[in-house]
Amino acid sequence: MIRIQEEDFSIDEQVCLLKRNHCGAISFFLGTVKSPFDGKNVVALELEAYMEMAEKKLALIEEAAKKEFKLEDVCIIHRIGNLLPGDNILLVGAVSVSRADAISGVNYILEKIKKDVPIFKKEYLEDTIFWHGE
Amino acid sequence: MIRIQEEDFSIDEQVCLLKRNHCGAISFFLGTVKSPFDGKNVVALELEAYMEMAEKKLALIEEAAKKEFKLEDVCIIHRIGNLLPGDNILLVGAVSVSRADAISGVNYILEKIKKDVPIFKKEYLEDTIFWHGE
Amino acid sequence: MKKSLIGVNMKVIVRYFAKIREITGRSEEVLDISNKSVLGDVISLVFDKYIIEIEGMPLLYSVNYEYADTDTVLQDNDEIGILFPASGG
Amino acid sequence: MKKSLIGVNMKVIVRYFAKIREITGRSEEVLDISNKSVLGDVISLVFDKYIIEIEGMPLLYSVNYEYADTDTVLQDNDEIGILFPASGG
Repeated sequence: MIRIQEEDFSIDEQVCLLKRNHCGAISFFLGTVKSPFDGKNVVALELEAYMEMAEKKLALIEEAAKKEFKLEDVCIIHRIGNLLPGDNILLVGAVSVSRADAISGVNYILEKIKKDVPIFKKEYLEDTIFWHGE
Repeated sequence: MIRIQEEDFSIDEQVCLLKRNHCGAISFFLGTVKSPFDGKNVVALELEAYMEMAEKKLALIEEAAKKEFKLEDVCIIHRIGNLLPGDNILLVGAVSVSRADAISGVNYILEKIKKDVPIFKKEYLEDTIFWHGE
Repeated sequence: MKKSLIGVNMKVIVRYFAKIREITGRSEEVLDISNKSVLGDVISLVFDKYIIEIEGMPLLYSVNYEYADTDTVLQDNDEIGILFPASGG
Repeated sequence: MKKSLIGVNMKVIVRYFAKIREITGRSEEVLDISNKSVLGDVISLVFDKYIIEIEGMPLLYSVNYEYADTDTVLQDNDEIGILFPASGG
């Protein structure tokens, strides 16, 4: 399951969707808006996606992760829009019969998202504003 | 935060407790009751703890994990009592400034729990009943 | 090597993101280009049009939702993205 | 080496878990032992008392909430656990 959305999400709800009786292991990673950034207070974080490409890339990552590891299901939710410090940004979850696969699967997905998925962050710090990568 | 309890738990609640604005990364692992086990349907799983020793061991593991990795906070909830397939057994969460530390911290805690914490499982399968390790 | 754009006979859509969207003041536009164009031609066209200071900007490009090199040969109706490096997660 | 338990003058509490709790039919009991006893002596006493078939059972022991070897010297009021290997998580 892949979603790029403005709305927040509930992890408990995602757990319900991921759970499989024949699997004993669910691994999760939750990324949140961090403040301070480079020693400066964060006022807000703006996230922008190249939606069609990001969804395509996430689908490929999900497919590759399922092939690489024994994952029964995967959940990737990436928020866009204007967020505040502490807000949820990203949830990656994977369910597997094996703990090692679930954990490795989430790591793999996180690495790929960082590298491949066209989502861009604009940092509003107390005294400066910039895009990551600028 | 360490708890050994019969009651179920909400991951969203634990996320609220773990979140720190200066940390961007929360890693989680959720263990659930798996069925089938060794090819046989699981009717129930009974979990018994040597409570005082298990709590002491978990406290040591939490402390060691915080020393080994840069973890701002840790959450370990282990359920005991009678559980059904799909029920939550164990939640381990760690929050950190760094994604790698949060993930490694959770892995470390899981390994230590498996090895050191006196919690015992009795498997009620469709045609046989046994304690793990028996 | 910048090619001439004489002989316009196909269209591409160019989409702008992040800082580039702010500089161009638009999210997307349709450009008319020669049927012998490569991605680099369109990039040059855009940069000339908006006088974008690319110096030091680690831009990436996509064609039809795949990252692409500037020598990628374009087809009619291709969708081009001018992107910053991914910073999600 | 099994020592004599003659000269009873201290007490230990023994706690039983999992399969062992089911075999002994109790969660815990207080045993009177000699002040020269080691953990192995108490284990032997318990096994004799309940005729526990230890063959093949990978038992572990604890003294005061720490895993302990059978040659651990006991003190008055020590709490002993007879455990299965941890299977939590």
